[in-house]
Amino acid sequence: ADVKATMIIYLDPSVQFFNPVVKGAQDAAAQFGVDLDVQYANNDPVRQNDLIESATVSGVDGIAVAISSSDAFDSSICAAVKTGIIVIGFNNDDLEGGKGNCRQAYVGMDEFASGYELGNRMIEKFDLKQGDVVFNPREIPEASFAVARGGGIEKAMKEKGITVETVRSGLDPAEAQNIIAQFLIANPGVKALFGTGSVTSTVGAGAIKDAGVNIPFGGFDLAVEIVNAVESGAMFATMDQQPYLQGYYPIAQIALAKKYGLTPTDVDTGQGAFLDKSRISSVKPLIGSYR
Amino acid sequence: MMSSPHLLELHNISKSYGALTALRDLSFHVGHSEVVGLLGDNGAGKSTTVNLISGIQKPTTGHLSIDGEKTTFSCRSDSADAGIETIYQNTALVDSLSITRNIFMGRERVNAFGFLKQTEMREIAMEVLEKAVHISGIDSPDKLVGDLSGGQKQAVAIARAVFFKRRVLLLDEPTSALSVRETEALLAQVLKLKAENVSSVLVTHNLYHAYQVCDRFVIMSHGTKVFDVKKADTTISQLTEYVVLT
Amino acid sequence: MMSSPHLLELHNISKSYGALTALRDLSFHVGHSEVVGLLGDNGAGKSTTVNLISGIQKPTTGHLSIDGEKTTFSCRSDSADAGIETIYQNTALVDSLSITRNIFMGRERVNAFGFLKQTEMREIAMEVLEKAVHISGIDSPDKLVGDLSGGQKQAVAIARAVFFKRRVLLLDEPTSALSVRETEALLAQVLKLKAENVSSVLVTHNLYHAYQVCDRFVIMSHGTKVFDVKKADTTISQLTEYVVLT
Amino acid sequence: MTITMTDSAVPKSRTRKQSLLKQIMTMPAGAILLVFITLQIVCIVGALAYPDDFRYLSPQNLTILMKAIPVLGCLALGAGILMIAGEFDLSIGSVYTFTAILMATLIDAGVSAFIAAPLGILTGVLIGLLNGTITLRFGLPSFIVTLGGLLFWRGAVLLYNGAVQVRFDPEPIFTSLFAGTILGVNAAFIWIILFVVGFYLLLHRHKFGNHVFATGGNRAAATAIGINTDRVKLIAFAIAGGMAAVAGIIATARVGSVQPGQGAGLELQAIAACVIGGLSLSGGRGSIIGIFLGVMLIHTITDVLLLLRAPGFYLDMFIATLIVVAAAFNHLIERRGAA
Amino acid sequence: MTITMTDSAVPKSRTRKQSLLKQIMTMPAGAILLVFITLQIVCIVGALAYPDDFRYLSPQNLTILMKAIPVLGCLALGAGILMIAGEFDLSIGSVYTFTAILMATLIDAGVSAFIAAPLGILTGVLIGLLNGTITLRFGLPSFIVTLGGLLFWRGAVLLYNGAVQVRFDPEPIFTSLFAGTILGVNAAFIWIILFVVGFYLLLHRHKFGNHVFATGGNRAAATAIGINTDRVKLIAFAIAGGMAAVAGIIATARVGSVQPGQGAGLELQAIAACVIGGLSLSGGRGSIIGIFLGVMLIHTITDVLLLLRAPGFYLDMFIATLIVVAAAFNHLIERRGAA
Ligand SMILES: Nc1ncnc2c1ncn2[C@@H]1O[C@H](COP(=O)(O)OP(=O)(O)OP(=O)(O)O)[C@@H](O)[C@H]1O
Ligand SMILES: Nc1ncnc2c1ncn2[C@@H]1O[C@H](COP(=O)(O)OP(=O)(O)OP(=O)(O)O)[C@@H](O)[C@H]1O
Ligand SMILES: [Mg+2]
Ligand SMILES: [Mg+2]
Repeated sequence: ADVKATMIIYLDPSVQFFNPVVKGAQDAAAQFGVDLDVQYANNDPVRQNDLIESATVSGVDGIAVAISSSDAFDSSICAAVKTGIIVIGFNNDDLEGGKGNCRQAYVGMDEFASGYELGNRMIEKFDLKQGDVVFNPREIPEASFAVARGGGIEKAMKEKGITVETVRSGLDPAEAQNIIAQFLIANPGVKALFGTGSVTSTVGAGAIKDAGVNIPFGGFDLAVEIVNAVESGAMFATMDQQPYLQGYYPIAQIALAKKYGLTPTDVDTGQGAFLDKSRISSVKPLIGSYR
Repeated sequence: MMSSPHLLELHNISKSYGALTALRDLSFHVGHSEVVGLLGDNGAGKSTTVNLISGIQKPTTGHLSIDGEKTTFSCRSDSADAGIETIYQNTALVDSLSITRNIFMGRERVNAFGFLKQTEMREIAMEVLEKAVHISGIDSPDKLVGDLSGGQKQAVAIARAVFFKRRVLLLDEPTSALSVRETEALLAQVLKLKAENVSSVLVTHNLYHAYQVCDRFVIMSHGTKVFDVKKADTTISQLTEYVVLT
Repeated sequence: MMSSPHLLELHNISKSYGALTALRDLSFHVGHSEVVGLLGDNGAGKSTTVNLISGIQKPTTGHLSIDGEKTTFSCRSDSADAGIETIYQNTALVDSLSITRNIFMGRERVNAFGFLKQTEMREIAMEVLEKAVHISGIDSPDKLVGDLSGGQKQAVAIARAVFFKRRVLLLDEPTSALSVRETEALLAQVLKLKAENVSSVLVTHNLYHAYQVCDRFVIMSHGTKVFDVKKADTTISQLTEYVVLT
Repeated sequence: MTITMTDSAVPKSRTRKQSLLKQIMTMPAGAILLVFITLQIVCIVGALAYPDDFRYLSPQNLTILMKAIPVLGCLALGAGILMIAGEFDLSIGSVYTFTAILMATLIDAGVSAFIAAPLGILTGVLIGLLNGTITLRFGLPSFIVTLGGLLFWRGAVLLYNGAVQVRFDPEPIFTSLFAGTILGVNAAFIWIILFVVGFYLLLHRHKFGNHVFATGGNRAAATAIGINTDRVKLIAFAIAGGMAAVAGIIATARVGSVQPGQGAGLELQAIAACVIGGLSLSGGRGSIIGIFLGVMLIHTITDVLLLLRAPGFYLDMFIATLIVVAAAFNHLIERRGAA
Repeated sequence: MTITMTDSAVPKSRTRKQSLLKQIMTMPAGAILLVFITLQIVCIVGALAYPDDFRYLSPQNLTILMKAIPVLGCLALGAGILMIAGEFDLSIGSVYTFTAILMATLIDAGVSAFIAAPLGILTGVLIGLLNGTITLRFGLPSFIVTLGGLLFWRGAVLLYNGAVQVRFDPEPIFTSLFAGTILGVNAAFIWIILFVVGFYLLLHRHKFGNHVFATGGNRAAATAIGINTDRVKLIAFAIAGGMAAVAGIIATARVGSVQPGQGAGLELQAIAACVIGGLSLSGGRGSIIGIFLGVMLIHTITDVLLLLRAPGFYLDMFIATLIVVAAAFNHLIERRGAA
């Protein structure tokens, strides 16, 4: 291969969301003849810096990196760009966009917006009113995806005078299901449940059943369990952001830039994110590959 | 060797710890119904010898034989199978367990499914503690060994070895923490066992005690044997001289 | 009390461990330049008494006095300040440290910034080991205590206490693991210290040793004092009788 | 003549009779039992006084508690035996996930759950044996070996199945056996009770348990007396691994799917439950009842905080504080017992 | 007459002279030093043979290594001293984040970095003292107290600042003092070298260090001889907390911002580095050089794998395996030294 590229993911390898991202990147690598390696920062900004600098040292032509902090990676990315490496951001961007960071382009969507959209759709569909309480458990409250999605939900609710309660559920499904169910027992007035990541979105329906209540439930991400829940009506809808594209475009752009000098450009992958019962069955066969 | 072989023999045993040679070319034997006194200065290698015979340390070179047959002990169970029972210098007790459990540690009385016969063990423990050494102050076999006084701990170690004795009893400074009365009781035990055809190796710094019960003396110095003599052929002052001067 | 007060006195001391009363209403004293033998059966409470005087255990009731002044020791440093030095029955050594570091543990020789004067301590350690007890086999003060034989360990504990002795030396079965020669050396030390005006309390089960060096005997049984007698007023057989029969 | 002959009529017995309470306090796990009972009484009184605000006694809540306890319970029992034997296992969280994924994918591929589940447990046992063998063969600290195991088996999950959550879809009878309701009681809870009884017998009434305590309490002494301490530790490692797999089965049967990232941090929770229950980190001390009470205490505290609507964002903070407070309380009781 | 008089001319010395290699092997940290040197030689030879594919010796790579080592190094030094004193601190990862956030927000509010940084360290010290006080006052296992601390301070981060990342923007001189380059060497690396030297003197040459080893090696004996073991442990707790804060400063100066979720799992990495470097988990054994070599070994292994572009999906798995292999190798060397 005449192009070498490194993809750096901020979270750890067990996060299901990145499966289609990596597949997209690999597909692009195969099509454009790129020698690709994928690294994971395990939620640690110091480690992500090490990874960016290591990639720079090992002499790759391009780096695709999740810019999960507006400040933490500015200098190492700039240093990489200075040595002639093409750097494309994906999944998360600097809050100031291209002004705050040397990356040449960003491929991804706005998670805050998808949380906001889900919130508003739930309000509309289930008639949530001023003074109601909804519940939004988060597996890792301080993780950037949780802050963005949860923040979107909170914004939507706040506009209608609805309160959002939240709790740390952890990544263990059995534990998360216990905690959600216990919360629902303690708070029988809760009017709706929102998942945040794939764990809370997977176990939410079970927790509602355990608590013996009957409330609507919406969440994020795609997994067989979640799709089944949407199909069966136990879940209202789930939000998707076409992660495949977030892997495909950065690598493709690196290859095109390196080979033909084409300038990288921003790509918004956030169209068609909302998946309810009416759309879910078309998505189902593609889970784990393209979705 | 035309007579019947000795019960236990050590052949040219050496043992090193890193740079230090703890034992060098050590050979001696223990006969049937014989009490051997193993004497020597501090650090002479007596405990190392006892540990080798017990199988919890391995010689660097040399070997043992039992009834004339060459053997090597690779762990304590091997020596137990050969009929050897030991009272270690450091007592080898588990502080966090009760007296009963310490006595039967590794050799529990169990039913067909491996469950403990607790009442039976409890009773035996109390009995053997009273019989082997007349220890005072232990009113319950359920006391934790960690809560016992120095002498009481040693008494538990003695009781265990005496109860399970079969052919050879190794006693590594068994009376160091015992009071007068308990010491007398123990020495009497050693003689009684000899009458029951159990041989003993007694390590002690008290030459009077050794002289009182031993049939033969092996004196060690700096890891080697310097003297090996029958009681009939020596006196306590000669022994003292050898122990002190070599 | 019109004469000068005793160096050390115990007043009506009791000590319980949970349900067990280890000491009950114990009183005795140690005079200036006096060697007191503290005798008694196993579990009588001798070590508990020594630990109380050393400040590492606290009495349930009763108190001590030093030079006639009532004091309570709440930790070992208090008793050290009062001039008390102890050889514990369990030696109180740290196996993972070298001999030198054990000897100077807590009382290191340091420069103005608290840094260790290692060469100085090393030299003193070797010297004091050779002088206090003529221990053999220790060729370097850098050896780890965990690698020593039973008697060698005890020698290190003795060397430490003898080196730091000031007014009272408590010896809890100090010779239990020592060989003949080292035992003699230690007993000679006790007498030498007495000449230098250091009093001692010697706990031992060897009545001959006790009789050899002590000026007075305190015999304990089941946590109380049963006998308190000057050497001039008793014989070794009377002592034996008291120790064995009470 | 200064001979003083004091009280020659020494009473033979030096032991006083102690009150029942003091006796309980000094029993192993006695103090933690008192803490637990106190907590329960407070909760029950509170629930009876304010049935609407504090739904501790509502059937749903009791059911959730019964469902919540078994997973951590199984992990803690296995980890606890190993800790009493003097070793750690930090890999149980990863093993829990790995065996669960293995089992779920086997069932997905058409294998019966009644074959897949034993295979999962067997895998757990084998991993435990591997941990034990490396630890003992090379004389390494089990901390480092099983920390390696933690990372290794987490990686193995990804290698085996990628970062994909797996649906768990066994025969219904299997699900009801592990997550159903038997005689009104949650099946998983019945399992954990059976395990507690079984481990109690094994550890406190069986020869093997005696060897475990001896090995953990003083390994050199146990070896010197003829116990094969390596074998004892190896079996304890195997039990820890096997119980991690059992925890995986119970959790998976409950939730119906396995997440590749689950199980992280469970090893510390399990060790914490053991330590709260009175186990010593250096081995040789502890009791099965203590472990189980430790697990129940952690879950009760979490449950009560949720029922009281403690601010969820900081829930862990409250749990942490209460656990430390409970441990301190436990210690104070114990000390009163010993005095 | 059976008197046998065997060789009365016993040689006075029973010790043989050992080869230099064997002497190094039996030194504390000697074995790990050999492992480390071997690894370095392999890497250097590889780098010289394939300078383009394996850029181990490129100045940039050496700079990365120098930047990567100090954070874990500071955490491990603090945790290591505490472990030698016989206690654990699992909360250092959370303290590292908490103090960093505290410092960053103070600077954000206009406080000088030269005041905010000492305040951060002071906070770390105070948290360490709190851990120590609870542990010692109630006689609790530090494992449980600091596990509580882990959760508590993680919660405190959220309570103090929410789940929001904070920009770190101190005076430039501050940044260059902790993340700049001094005489061609990375400033953070100079700091860690200074700390290693300082801790070496403190632990191996100072009175306090002797007390730490005594306390951890046999607490009862240390107490019986008059060492105030509670005070020693308390100071060690304070050092662990303070060094966690220092690690926070170095990391933050390097990265320029603080994430509320960072630091999770660092406590285990720090303990692992210590154990690899020869510390005993039960206290009383270890050396500063060993700790530092343990940290360097972990980072060298990670670095080499990254340079070889090992698949990141399984990177942790490789690291884990290599660490266990290194530990096993280490042990084999040590055993050869003792034989
Ligand atoms: N920590 C403890 N907990 C409970 N009981 C104890 C404890 N320490 C000692 N005892 C008990 O107190 C009594 C006195 O013990 P002590 O050690 O003082 O005896 P001693 O006279 O020194 O005996 P020895 O000659 O055997 O050393 C013994 O019955 C012992 O079982
Ligand atoms: N584990 C060990 N490592 C290194 N050296 C050791 C070890 N164990 C014993 N030694 C050394 O071996 C020599 C013999 O020790 P041993 O314990 O056999 O002596 P001993 O004759 O029993 O002495 P004592 O009468 O004091 O008990 C001593 O010099 C001791 O320092
Ligand atoms: Mg010996
Ligand atoms: Mg005593």
